[in-house]
Amino acid sequence: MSENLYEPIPMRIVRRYDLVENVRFFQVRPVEIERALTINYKPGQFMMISLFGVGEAPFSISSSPSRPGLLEFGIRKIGVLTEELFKLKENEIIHIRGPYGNGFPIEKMYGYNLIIVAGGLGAVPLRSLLLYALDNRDLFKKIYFLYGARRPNEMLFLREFLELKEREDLECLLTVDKDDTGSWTEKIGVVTELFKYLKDIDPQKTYAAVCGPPVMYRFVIDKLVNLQIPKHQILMTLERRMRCGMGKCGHCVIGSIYTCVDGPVFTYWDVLHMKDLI
Amino acid sequence: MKAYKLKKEYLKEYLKSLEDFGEVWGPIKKGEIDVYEKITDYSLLNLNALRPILPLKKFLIPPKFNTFFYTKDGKYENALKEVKRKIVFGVHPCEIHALLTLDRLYKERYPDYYYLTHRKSTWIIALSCVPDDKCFARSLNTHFVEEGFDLGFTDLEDYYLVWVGSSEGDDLLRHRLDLFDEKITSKDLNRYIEWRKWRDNQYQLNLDLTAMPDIMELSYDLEIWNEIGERCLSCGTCSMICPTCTCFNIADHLGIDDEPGRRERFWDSCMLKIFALVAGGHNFREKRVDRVKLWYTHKLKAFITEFGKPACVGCGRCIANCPVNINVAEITKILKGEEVKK
Amino acid sequence: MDKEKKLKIGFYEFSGCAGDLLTIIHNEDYLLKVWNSAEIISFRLATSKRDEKANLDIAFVEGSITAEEQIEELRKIREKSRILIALGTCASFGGLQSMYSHLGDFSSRFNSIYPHKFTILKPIESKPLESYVKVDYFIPGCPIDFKLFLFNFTRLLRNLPVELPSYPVCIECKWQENNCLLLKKIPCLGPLTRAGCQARCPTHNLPCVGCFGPYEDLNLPSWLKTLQENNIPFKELEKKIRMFFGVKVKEILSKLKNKK
Amino acid sequence: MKKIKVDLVSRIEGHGNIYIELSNNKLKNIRFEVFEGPRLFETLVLEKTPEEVLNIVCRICAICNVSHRYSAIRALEKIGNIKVPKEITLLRDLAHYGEMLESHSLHLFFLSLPDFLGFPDAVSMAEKFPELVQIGLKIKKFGNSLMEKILGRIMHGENMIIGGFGRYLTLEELSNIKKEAEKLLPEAIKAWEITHDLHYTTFGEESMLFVCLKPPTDEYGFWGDEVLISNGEEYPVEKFYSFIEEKILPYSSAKHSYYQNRPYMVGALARMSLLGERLHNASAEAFKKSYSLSWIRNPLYNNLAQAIEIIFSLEKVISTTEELLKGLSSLKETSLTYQKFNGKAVGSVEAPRGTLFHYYEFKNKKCVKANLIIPTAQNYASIEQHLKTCVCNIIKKFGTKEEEMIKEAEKIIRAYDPCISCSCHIVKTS
Ligand SMILES: Cc1cc2nc3c(=O)[nH]c(=O)nc-3n(C[C@H](O)[C@H](O)[C@H](O)COP(=O)(O)OP(=O)(O)OC[C@H]3O[C@@H](n4cnc5c(N)ncnc54)[C@H](O)[C@@H]3O)c2cc1C
Ligand code: SF4
Ligand code: SF4
Ligand code: SF4
Repeated sequence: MSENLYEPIPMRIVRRYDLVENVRFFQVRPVEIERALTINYKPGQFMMISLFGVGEAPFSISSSPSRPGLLEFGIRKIGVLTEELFKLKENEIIHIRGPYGNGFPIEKMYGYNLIIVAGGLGAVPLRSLLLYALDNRDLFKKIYFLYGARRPNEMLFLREFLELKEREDLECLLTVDKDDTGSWTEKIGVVTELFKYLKDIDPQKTYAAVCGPPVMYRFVIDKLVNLQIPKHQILMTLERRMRCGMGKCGHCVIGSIYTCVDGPVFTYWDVLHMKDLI
Repeated sequence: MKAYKLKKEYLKEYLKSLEDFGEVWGPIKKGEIDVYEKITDYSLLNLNALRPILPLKKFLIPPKFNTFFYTKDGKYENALKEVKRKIVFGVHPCEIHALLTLDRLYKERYPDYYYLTHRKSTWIIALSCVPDDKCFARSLNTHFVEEGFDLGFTDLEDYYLVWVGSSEGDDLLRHRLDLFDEKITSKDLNRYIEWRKWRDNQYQLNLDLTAMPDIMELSYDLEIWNEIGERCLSCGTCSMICPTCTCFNIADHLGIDDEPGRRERFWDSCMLKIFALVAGGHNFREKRVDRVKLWYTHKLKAFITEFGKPACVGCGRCIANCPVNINVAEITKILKGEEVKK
Repeated sequence: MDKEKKLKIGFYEFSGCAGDLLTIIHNEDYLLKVWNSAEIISFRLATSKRDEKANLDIAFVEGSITAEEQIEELRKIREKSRILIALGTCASFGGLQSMYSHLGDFSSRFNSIYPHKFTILKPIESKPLESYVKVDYFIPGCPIDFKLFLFNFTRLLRNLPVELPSYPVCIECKWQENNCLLLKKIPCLGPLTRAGCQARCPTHNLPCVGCFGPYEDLNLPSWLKTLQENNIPFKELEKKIRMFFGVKVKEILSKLKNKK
Repeated sequence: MKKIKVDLVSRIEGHGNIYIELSNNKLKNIRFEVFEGPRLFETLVLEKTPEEVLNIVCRICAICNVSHRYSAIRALEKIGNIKVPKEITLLRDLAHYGEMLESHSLHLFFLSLPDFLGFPDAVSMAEKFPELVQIGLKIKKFGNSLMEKILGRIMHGENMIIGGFGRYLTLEELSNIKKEAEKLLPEAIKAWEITHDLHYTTFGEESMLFVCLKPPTDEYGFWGDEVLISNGEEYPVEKFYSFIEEKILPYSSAKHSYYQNRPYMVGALARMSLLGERLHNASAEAFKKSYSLSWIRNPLYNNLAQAIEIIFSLEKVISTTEELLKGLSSLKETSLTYQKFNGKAVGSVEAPRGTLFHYYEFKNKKCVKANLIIPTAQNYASIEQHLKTCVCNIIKKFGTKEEEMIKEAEKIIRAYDPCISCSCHIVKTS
């Protein structure tokens, strides 16, 4: 590895397709194939993706380290860089550096129940955790995956998640606020309504991971607190502006923490006692 | 630490000889202020300079520099291969404390290549100082240093007591050993002790910064912050001049015609509105007051959590430079409910 | 990139000093590169070759609108251009000549200079381009700074949006290691003005006069207060703000009144 | 009746059309229509402090912003009764030479020479005459760098203020300037040689009246407080300024200026014809070789006069920096405060394209009246006169060949190096 941690490495786009409108899936691998297995990361970590001449921004890793060699991202078109990323075709090159961030405290979660609650784009980082847990299924107790989107055509990885419903060792619950297709076979209602399907959970032996739009957090957390899950076992990932990903540029600072190195995964307890976190 | 003596009349000759190692830099007067500049004419060196407007950080992370180039076909090319060695003379203890803080910030946990590269080639010659009405280093215990310099000069009127702080410092000293006097007598010792006592008493500005983290926390929602927020021009001056402020931003520049493109890094300030804006338009610190609060929280509270000491080193730059008189002294006084002179 | 067709660009000027187009012409080291990297459809100051009919990818327009005939001409340029850019402070905010635009006394000012009938043009109060057509981006400066122009010119060639410094002149002023003039109560417009010039005036010990136009997050009340406390009357300070902030002044001052 | 119109003559500063009316194969009417959206500078400076006046007036024109600033300073220092040391004047002159080099090389190499050599622009000309274009670029760059170093930027640099400068360039910069000028001098001579060998058509020939400022010493130079006229007369600037008569034209936003009912010409050709004998060294040699009696009849020679002034300016840059290297370090940054600022005065310098007059009246440190007389406005009547002669001669020789007419007419207009943005700031008639 280069001694310059800011040096991004070239990656080839292997596959890309639209997950939903304006959110695109990117599967990439290092141009230098030997590098492929040297990229180690944890679910919940992110990478800085560069397009030379356009810029650099943080994106959560959506793939799982249990499936090495390829990195996957789900990217929403929202501004300059992302718009340019959307113009790229398969086989073209992007540059990345990382991984960064604390990621989910996986080791601590071994032997626990998992409640994964995703809203909208939040499914991107949580998919990494979900896939990791499923690939290491015996390390965890019960696993719940609750995912809500506004409409069926706004649900990321829909086919993949529908397939997961077949699994016996996972409770996969999908919901939409409104069904405007008429062909939706899953639940209808906001994501918090899925909580009624959670049965016999020992809150002390449970970790919850939440990621979604800001409005979702409060309601979901209320539910989790009601379930009596300890505040430091409720995990959430936060977003801030970032330039370096390494705790240097200062953009993501909140009080005394750097979202990029101390986060982006925080516990509900952190949020409660630190100002301005959300 | 070994010490030597250097007669004052040899100073310029000695410094000039250090050009054999690299560029010699030091404070030079520019109008009413001082700036660290490369010295070509040693008579211009201002030995009484207190706070060059831009602190040492300008050597370690320049205000604006290229991090890398990329060629037309998308190949990465390092932009910082070599840095000329600089020997910076006239660095005061508070600045060295700031340097030690930066070292922790930039050398630990994801070492910063650019910082390290510059740091390695920046050698420091410390110089003792006599505070003015804006220095409050004693309040922060940053008025003396025991490490962080290569050579340390203490001004004892007709000669300097010279401490050797590192192996590089030793090289510097041995370069012209002929100019130095190795014998330290008891008279020298007494003079040094006396000088220290005298110098400690020269601080006119003394701030009680104990419990500042708690005060920051407790004052968070007080109305008084709003008044400060309204006063702030959001000009970013404080972040530019504070020796421990090192936030930066990044921009890509495309090359024209056959030129390579480049990624540029430049100083940024959390006092600017755009600083915490994220894609989609949400701004975590839209209001001026929130930005001012963050700045002071970061200086007076957050760093203590992180490094066990505040980020402020008492250099007085914010006191000297903020056009609307918002600074650490003012803020601590206001928060502690003390009468503030306008 | 090479395989792609060069973008068609045009440079136009209305009322101004030609300083922005000249800034491009005067950067000898880059002039040919600028020339080579696009297809120049019109640049009257530099070449007699021009094609008035061709559609443009980008039109760079300097100067403000000070005659009715210019409105028509500007609309024509707008119609044929995919992207229209206001180049310089006149085009962006109206420039010096818009300093009285709030007074509504154009005809008496005009008649004091041109007491006769004027047939070649119908003069009107100076206004920036945006008052008449949609402007996609602004590159302010009196004149523009070439580095900032080049940065954005290359971005535009790559179909990226224009990006301006999102900080005031003071930031660049500190990079230049200047002592702040406001400390000496010299009415420097640095904190109110968008950066981009490398703080040229303060670097020469002279107050910024605001030629890059307003900075979006300026704190006018506080700036005024500091100087008024030192016996500089509001009228004098207002005059300085009017100098280059053009039609933006109205908006900026109206916020001040709401505050009071 | 036949009407010929060239909309927006290119490669000149500002907006101007040529309009020709023919009837029975005779010229009936010819106009150079000048129109620039008015900016009303004379009202913009009202109520302003002397410093603010300087901020404003340089923005009249980007090509000759130094001349505007310099003229205004000369007027303002007269009003404020402010004397400056010799070195300040030298430094101002140095910036002014920078502008001459920039403006003349822009005009000569990029706007005018393509006409003579048959190209639409300098970039196309570069394919055939790469060296010539390179020389032009180098001289222009050098002129610009002089202004940037002394004044703070290429144009509208604010550093030249009443009483002196906000900041001075370093001795090192100064000696680099000198070296650079010495390097460029042989190239400037080469460019003059090429300009000298061009074919100057004679269609527009017509006797001319020249006007320029008389330098205070017996040297060639670009400012003074007296005006020289080629009929032998001399006046203080204030007086000449009051003699200038102006005629309003319906088709132009600039006026015709006359002196004793005659059109007159200002600019390099006027200066060379009136002061050329005062030159020394290389510029003197060039002048001797080039000067002929056609100069006083044919405006196309303005190009050649500019080529000689480029040599002169470079020579002056060398000698001025030499002198400044001795005295520069004695200067202190200016921060002038004045108690009183009342009165009126005319300040005048030679802009690249001719004599420039700035008139101001101040009461209680505020400007109450301003009036600017600009070179192109003064040349305007003369331009039209030459256009007329030229077209008539062409008809005589070729008949009504439109192409030929337009080509020659444009050549004449460009030779005058008109600066239309400037010309449209015209005198108040009262
Ligand atoms: C830890 C983390 C993980 C993220 N994961 C994802 C993800 O998986 N999928 C996804 O679509 N988005 C994710 N984002 C958000 C993503 O970084 C922004 O959407 C992206 O920066 C937008 O860039 P842009 O240039 O297209 O937008 P613009 O609006 O054009 O951005 C303007 C400028 O602001 C900067 N900027 C804006 N928002 C941010 C931000 N949040 N962080 C850093 N810089 C910013 C951009 O770099 C750009 O230069 C994540 C953000 C963070 C902090
Ligand atoms: S906060 Fe002020 S006094 Fe403290 S180190 Fe920064 S500039 Fe110096
Ligand atoms: S001198 Fe002007 S630009 Fe510089 S910091 Fe002060 S106010 Fe800002
Ligand atoms: S400092 Fe201000 S007035 Fe001077 S060039 Fe910059 S923006 Fe213009």
